Amino acid sequence: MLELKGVSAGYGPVEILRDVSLQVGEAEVVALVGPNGAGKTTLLKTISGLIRATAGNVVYDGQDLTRASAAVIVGAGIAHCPEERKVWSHMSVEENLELGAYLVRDRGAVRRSLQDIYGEFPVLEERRTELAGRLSGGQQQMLAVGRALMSQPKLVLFDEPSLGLSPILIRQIATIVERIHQRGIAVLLVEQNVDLALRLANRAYVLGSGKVVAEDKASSLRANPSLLKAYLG
Amino acid sequence: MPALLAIDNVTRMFGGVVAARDIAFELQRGEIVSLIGPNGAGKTTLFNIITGFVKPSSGRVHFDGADITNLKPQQVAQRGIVRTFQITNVFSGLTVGENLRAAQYLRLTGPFWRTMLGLSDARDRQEAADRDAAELLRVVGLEHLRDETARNLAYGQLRLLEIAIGLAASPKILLLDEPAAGLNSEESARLVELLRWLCRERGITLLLVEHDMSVVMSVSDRIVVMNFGQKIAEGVPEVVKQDRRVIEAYLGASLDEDDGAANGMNADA
Amino acid sequence: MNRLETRGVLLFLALAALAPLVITDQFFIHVMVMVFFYAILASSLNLTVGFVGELSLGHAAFLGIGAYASAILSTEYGLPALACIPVAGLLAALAGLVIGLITLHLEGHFFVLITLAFAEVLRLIVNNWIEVTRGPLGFSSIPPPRLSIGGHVLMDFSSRVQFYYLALAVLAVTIGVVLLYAQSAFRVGAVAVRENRRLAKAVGIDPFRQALLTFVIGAFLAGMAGSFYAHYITFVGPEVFGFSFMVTMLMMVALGGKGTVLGPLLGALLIGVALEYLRFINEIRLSVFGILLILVTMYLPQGAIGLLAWRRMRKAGIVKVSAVTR
Amino acid sequence: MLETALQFILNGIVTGCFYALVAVGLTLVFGMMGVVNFAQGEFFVLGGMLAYVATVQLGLPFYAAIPAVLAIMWVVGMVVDYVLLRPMRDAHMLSTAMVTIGLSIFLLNTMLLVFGAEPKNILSGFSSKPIFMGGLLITQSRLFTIVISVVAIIAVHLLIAKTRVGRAMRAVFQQKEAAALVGIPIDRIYRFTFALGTTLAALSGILLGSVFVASLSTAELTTVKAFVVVILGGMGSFAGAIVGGLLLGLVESLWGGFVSTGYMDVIGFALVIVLLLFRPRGLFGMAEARER
Repeated sequence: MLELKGVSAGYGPVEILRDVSLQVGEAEVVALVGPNGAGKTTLLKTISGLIRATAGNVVYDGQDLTRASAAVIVGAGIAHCPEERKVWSHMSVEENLELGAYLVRDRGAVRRSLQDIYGEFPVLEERRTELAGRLSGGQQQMLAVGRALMSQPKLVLFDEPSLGLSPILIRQIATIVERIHQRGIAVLLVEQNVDLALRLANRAYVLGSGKVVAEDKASSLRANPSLLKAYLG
Repeated sequence: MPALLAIDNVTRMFGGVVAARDIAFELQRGEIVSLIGPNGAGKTTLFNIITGFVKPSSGRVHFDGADITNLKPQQVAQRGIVRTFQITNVFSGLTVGENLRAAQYLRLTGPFWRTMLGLSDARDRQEAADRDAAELLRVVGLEHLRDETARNLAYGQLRLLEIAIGLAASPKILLLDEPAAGLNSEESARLVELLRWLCRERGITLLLVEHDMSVVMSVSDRIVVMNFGQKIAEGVPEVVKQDRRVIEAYLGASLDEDDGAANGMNADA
Repeated sequence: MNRLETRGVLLFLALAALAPLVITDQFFIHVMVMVFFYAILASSLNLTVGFVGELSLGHAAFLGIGAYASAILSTEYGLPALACIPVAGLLAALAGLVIGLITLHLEGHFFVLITLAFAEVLRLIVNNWIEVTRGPLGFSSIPPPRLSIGGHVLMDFSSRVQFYYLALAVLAVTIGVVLLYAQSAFRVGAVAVRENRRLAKAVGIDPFRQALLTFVIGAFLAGMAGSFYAHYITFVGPEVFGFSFMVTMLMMVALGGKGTVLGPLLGALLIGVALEYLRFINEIRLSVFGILLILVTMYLPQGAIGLLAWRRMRKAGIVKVSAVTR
Repeated sequence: MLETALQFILNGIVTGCFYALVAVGLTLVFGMMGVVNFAQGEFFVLGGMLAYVATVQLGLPFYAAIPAVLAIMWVVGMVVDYVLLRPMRDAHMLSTAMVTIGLSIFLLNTMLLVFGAEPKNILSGFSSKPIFMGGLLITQSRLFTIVISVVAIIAVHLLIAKTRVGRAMRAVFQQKEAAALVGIPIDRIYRFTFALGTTLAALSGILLGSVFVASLSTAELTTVKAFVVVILGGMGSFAGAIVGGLLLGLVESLWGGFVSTGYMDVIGFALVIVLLLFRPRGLFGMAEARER
């Protein structure tokens, strides 16, 4: 469904990603792990059009999205749930969610998605009129996930959803990812909590210094020595 | 002998979130210490507190016996604690030589008229500074690029220039924020050499935040490990490497285990 | 600060010193006097705008303070004009110190706006404080300078050429100060603040003190320019605080090349000559200026001097295609 | 005494409306785009000049002239953003400031060439007969100004608070990256915001021109005073611009009435200088990290 072929990207003169190739299949959960500074966030930003690839191609559903704008990419069905949640803290919970469906013109469809999200996260419905900035970290994470789902994506990119959350909330996040998966939505998951990532994913890539250093089935990656090496040298 | 730098139960809150909680450790003269831990562990916050860019909510920082907790960044630097930044930070519009010149600012300036008129002592200072800068450039291997504008340098060269800038400010302690980020293995190896040399030959005390574990393990005398704003381990590399809590901090605690292991790990307000 | 630039500056001064021996046309002399006056202003503004990198829109205030100080001191207190020039400079520097202490804690937009507000406040005060400033009428028939030794008059400034050399002398002092500054550690400190404020602090540079020092030197030079203007034009009104002087200086700095010593001189020469010789397009002059300022900012951010330096370096093969190193 | 004070307050509200309208655009554009628009005062004057052309030279009725001029100014705003600001999106803010300064110089002097220096009357068709409300006196055109300003302010507030584009504006303002990720076209939102600011300034110019005269000499002072309002209210704050505008209008009017007319224009600057010393973010300023 999503395929990266030899993608390089970075900020200005600094090249972060070097010749990265990876694939995400239909309704598959793929984890992307690796130490800090390996380029995981940059990779997600390149896919969602916030950063332009300097080389290589991003192909989605047979469509070349390498040069597409972020709006086109969202419209094509890829939603990106960014690092540190990045909710609009001076807007209400409901406004945050509705903005997630910015490109969906059909008001009825937006309302249905909204009900759907509220069904999934009742706490968001309880606090729908409150400012997003007043939510706890875990609730903000739910809001960010909900917002990403509002665009009715076929692929969701998650960037560190467990960051800064307590183990109980981490478990909740895990449940959310599983449920998204059950709806037939594909997931590309960047996660520093390797254990969590590998439990959720079908397959995983290990990124080190901007390159893919290992690729394996999630179940067998844990035993893969290149994983620990990537982290602890 | 008292510690050169003492971090004394430092806590910093941002809004309701604890970025650093009750951190305490010491830095002895001539040591190389690395500060490691996963993203968001509070390492950069600690750097900011030590160098005066952020004030701690509670706790003190002592340097050479004096309390430096409430000094401004430039005052901290004037006392001899100099840092580099996580994202490449040089004076990009200046040449390599001028970058070092800027870092030597404190040494080069004196009273207004003497500085303006370049009187004899000012000139002497300048010559000494120039010699020093030339040596620094040789050490980091950038002497051939002295007149090149910094923004034209390759990434690896920029990282080396950053360290040279830090050194040119004549620090007693140099804090390096991810000096190896983005370097290839050959460049990292040179970095390790350079750091050891600095410590040995120039007697500079080094505190590193670094993610490249091959660098950390080979260069550090001691390692301090942080997670969720707290210090979770401290010791020599071999011991820290085996520490179960450290491995968990990096790879994530297995969720099957009881939540007791995650004691105090709730950074979520 | 490179050798080429120092040579360019010295060449400029040498040519200027010799020019009246060859060209005696009175209008030309007048044009050059104004060019020198603008060159002092532009050089002084450039210290803050070019080296520290903070856009001061209140610089005309120092011109105005210098001009009014000179007008009042010479007409009401009979201070000789040649003594007025340094005194006016010092008074402007004092004002610069006060204004700088208040404004330089702010950065970026805030600094731009507050300096603009300061200049406006001064203009309004000058307009209204009639007992001291004579309000909108201003001061006229300000006496010319006179240079005498033991009762023997050497120069009475009855001819334009004598003003020419006076202006050149003040300009030479200005350039001297700017060159000293540019070769001292102060410039390095200021430029370091401009390029990377955070890093500058981390290596021990105090951005505020650095900016204040530079700001006060600039105010001193602009005050001298104002004083000279008062004695040359012999009339001073509230318009010296106005925005059009500000715009003209800013234009000269931008067009010539900010952050260099030679740039503001080039800018003053280009625009000063254009201002005087293109009087026939006087009406559309400022419109053209506006467009020029936009174009220079967008497409020639280094100014004319950047164009020269770049060409020279490309010839010498110094400028590499930066992609090579990336 | 009380009646005089009330009269000054009423006058102050009228002036405050002008300031508020000009400042709203300035503050929105600054808050969202990080651009300080030094040409705002020229947009204000241009609005008045075009209204003069429409009502006097073309003989359009006032109620038709207003929407026509506003439509033209909307386009002017779009064009300025497209041609001058869009290429400078990643530039340092001082460079962008230089561009808007250049624009202001160009606009002011070109208007001087086209319209001449003398002030222009706008034919509003209102009779100059004053209306008495108790002991207070107000002209029809002043009343009209207050009504239109209040309507415009409420309309803009509703636009920002309730509509899709307004929501997108706030999203871009608060968290640009997230806005891009949900597909908001940031560049078009910028253009819309800038055009809105331009149009509001022009509306203020039309109204002021109908109460007094439209004059080129007011451009520079208008820009500077709009800045005063923006600083008083806090950069980027809509409510702050409204309150700041009214506050400046009132203070000026009372100061001018009871203390000194000569220094009336100084009081705003004095306020701002004092405020910046003690509260650099303004009265309603958002705490924003300005670390560079």
